[in-house]
Amino acid sequence: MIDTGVLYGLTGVALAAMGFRATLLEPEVIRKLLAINIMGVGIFLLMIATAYTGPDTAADPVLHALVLTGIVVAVSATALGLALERRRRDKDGS
Amino acid sequence: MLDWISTFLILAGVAFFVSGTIGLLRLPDLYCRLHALTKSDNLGHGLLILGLMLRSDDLLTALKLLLIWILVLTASAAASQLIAQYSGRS
Amino acid sequence: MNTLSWSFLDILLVIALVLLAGAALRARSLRQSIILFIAFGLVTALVWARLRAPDVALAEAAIGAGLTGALLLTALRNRPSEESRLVSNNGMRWGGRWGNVAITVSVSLVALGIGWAVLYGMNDTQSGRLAGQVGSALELSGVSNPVTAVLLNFRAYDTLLELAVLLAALLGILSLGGGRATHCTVDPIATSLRGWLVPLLILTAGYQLWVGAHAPGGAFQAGALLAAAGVVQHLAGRAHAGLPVGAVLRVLMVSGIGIFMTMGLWTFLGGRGFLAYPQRWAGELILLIELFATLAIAVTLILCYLGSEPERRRITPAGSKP
Amino acid sequence: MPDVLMLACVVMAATLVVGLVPMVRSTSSVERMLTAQLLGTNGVGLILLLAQILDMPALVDVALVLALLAVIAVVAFTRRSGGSERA
Amino acid sequence: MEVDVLVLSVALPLCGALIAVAWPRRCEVVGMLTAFAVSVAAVLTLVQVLVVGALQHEMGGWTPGLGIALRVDILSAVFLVLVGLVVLASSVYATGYFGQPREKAHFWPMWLLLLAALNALVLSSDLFNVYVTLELLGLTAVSLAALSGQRAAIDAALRYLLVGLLGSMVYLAGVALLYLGYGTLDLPAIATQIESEPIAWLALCLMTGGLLLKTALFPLHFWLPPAHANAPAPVSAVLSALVVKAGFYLVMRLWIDLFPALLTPSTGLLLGIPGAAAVLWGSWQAFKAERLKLLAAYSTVAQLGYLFLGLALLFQLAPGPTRDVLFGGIVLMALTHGFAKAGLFLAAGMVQKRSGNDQISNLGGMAQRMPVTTFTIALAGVALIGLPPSGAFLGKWQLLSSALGLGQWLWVIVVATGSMLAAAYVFRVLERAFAGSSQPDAPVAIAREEWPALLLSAIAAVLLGVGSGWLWPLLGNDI
Repeated sequence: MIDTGVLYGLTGVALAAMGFRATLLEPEVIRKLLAINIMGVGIFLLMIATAYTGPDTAADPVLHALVLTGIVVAVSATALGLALERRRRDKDGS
Repeated sequence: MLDWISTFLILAGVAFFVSGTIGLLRLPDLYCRLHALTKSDNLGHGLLILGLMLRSDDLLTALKLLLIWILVLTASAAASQLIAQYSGRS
Repeated sequence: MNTLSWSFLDILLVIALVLLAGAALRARSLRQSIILFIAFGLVTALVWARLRAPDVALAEAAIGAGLTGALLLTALRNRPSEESRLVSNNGMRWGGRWGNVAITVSVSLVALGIGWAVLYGMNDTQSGRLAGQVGSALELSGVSNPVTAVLLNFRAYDTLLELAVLLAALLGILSLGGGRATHCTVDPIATSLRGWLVPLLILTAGYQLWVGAHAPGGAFQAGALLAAAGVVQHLAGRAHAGLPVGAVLRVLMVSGIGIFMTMGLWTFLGGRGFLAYPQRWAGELILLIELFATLAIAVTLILCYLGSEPERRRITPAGSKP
Repeated sequence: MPDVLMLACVVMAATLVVGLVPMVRSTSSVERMLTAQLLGTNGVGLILLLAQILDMPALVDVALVLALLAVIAVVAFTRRSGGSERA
Repeated sequence: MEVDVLVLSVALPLCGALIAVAWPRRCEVVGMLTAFAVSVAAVLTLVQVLVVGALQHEMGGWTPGLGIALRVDILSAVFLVLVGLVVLASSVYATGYFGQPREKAHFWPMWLLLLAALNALVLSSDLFNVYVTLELLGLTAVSLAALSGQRAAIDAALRYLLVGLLGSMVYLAGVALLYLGYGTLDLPAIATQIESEPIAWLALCLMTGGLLLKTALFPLHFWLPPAHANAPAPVSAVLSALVVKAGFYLVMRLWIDLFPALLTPSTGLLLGIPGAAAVLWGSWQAFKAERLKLLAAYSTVAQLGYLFLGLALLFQLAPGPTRDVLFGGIVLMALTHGFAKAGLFLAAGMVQKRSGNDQISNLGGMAQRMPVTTFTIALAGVALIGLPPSGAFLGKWQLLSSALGLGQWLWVIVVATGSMLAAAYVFRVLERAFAGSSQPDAPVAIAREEWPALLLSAIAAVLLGVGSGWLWPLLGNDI
């Protein structure tokens, strides 16, 4: 049947495309941040699919370390984005 | 012999999960669904974990599985109670 | 029979991922998209586990699903019903109807191109790529878990900068001010849960930190679990979420990078090169760095969740003890 | 015989996907949290099965973390958005 | 014992930032000392590179494929010195700019992290490490841009963050593709393996697209003017002079070192046409701007257009002396714009602080009240237009001569109109400044704020033009 790495790689690309499109088109700020996170997961999925080398052999640890770094960077960016959005709403008195 | 028991437990657990999901889909009222969800949570998960504990090779993993089960039990109990209380008010 | 069922499982997981992502982006209300996003984080952790990436699954579960969910739900809490739009005259609205179609078409074309390149690149697999080098140099690294070896020895400079990114985000949030750490009234269930959940979280965090040397785990997962303990403290009414106040808090914030820098400068001035641990002590040094990194990450993530530094300790009104 | 575990895995994944439908379609946020709770437990079960099939004990830790966070998410949800007080 | 100074350019600002966070009462002193030490380290690195040639430091002692290597050649050493000097001058300015201790305690740690990010980005030669430095740069720049707290600044910072994240995610996708294709992350290692195949093409497009989003090249520039105009003066100086240029530096580094095999003369046009459009559109918007800071921000968009236009010409020239000279011209223009724009923004900050707002219409009498600031703006204007003594003149001269050499008249027209528009908006400001004002009061001067801006503009207008003879031969052997 279809090769695992390719299937997940293509899903990753699809998720990244969905996230990218939604970031541009969504007017609401928190949804934009969700879309950026989904795009990040898509790219990480592409990386982990590359790292997957078969059901029994160990996967490529370098890519796992990169994705781990990427997850931490993504959460810190999201936290800053949410804080900016909260501050923005406090400013216009709502 | 042990394998047969664990296989049976796992299949029973999965069966409860399936029934829980079907219940969630079809039952009309929130409280019925709440019942279906907690049933599938507690029993299905418990059986599944028991089956896996029989298959696990070392004691630490088995104890971890037990801990996970207890966590899931409290999670679903607290969740159902909170949700019921929350939905009761809104 | 086995490969068929694997493919079946993969297809189901992929459907779940794409369905949840699409639903989260197109959901009507904001609360619905946040809950769908948390479920998306859960399924992502599942996919990482399936693709034999336990470290990443742990991090995704602890940070992706857990903390990001808590951050989003907090953002949801203190907002009135209407949604704040970032629409300005020349801003992100790309010309209404036709703009949408144009962007969707162009993005999907690029995606098709990348997909084809992935297909093209995936089958000439230089299997393992850098994995071979990591494998051969593993015993020099002082730890036996390859991912921790890469994170804290081979590419330690990356992790140092990543901790700096976390600190930068925290400084940005603190400089924005505003969001005082609100004090919640006591709720019996949350308080009873706090009683045993916080110790369990702290215990699991310690276990993750220790096991990181020889099995999947490590500073980031442990730090996120500790932060989750802080979030539970705050939910159960502790305005300080178990954090120290003032100078101690600031030192804790920078402790992670501080230890990394002292280690790096010490080896650098010793002529060995920045962050080149002496081979005999590599394991112990890595554990020391991970310990402080866990504390720093936990403090940073809790402060990001709170939105601002808790003020000086004072006896809060009746109900909850500080 | 690993194929029993595989069968269980596939069925659990199927229930996961089927469980998504009410979640996406449903209106009230309470019901969505309910379905999320079911998905959480389903996911934890699936990871435990994977741990046994792939013979990776580390995945049990993942399940443990997920179970822990399921509790926090639910408490966060009910306390945070319209819980007992307007925080 | 031979100590690699280049590691200090990253280690010092990080340590400074940590101390500034842990010791907020003394953060200003720590900040100033660190900024000074970093600029000394940058100059030492430049000297070391001039003496020894390109340097490399393997982090952790591992070979670059497995570990990460910091590399510095003449190009990055020159950028290091630009970063060091501009940040030092802006730091001196910032000591007078920020009043209350609370504002200082928030400003200085982030300021030093920004400096560390800039140095780390210039020195890094590992593709994923560049991604992490890009994120660190983006987050610190956003936090600093939102420091003033007004609604406009926070809106601009939020849009800047979203665009920055989008840019670095697209860049990361390119890096993932390269790793999929070539199995390593080290820049020189990949450069040897790359040949013209679909995966390399797509990686090039994605990485360049992400970087152009962060560098605000013409179609993707909408987020830059509000972000730079609403940030505090020292921050907007560094944003315009350095942070935006870091993206250009990376595009130059990728297109010259990593993807030379893929570049046909026509691909250069992909950068040239948006560059030309940026020059025209940016200069026109700057001419129409009513606020001094907005004028400076739009002029940044225009000046970046010149740099990308230069790159487009560069790739059409066969390797040889003419190409080396053009490369030197582009680097010189980048440096001159860095110093001049920093000086202009600092001067604009002083104008805003003195008269409450920086509306160009009521700059009346500034020449009498603030003579040094007006002189600074004039000098910066000289460098922005590209009049003879400034480095930009030499750069634009090379641009025009190579365009004429290639017989492509379009670029000549674009550069000419761009320079005329630049002259127009600079003289418009100066004309308002020298016009009489209703209440001529006593001259207002604070040395600590005025001298750094003046020195920066003077370097751009005079030093880089006259004293850049030593630069060109060294840049030549780089490409």
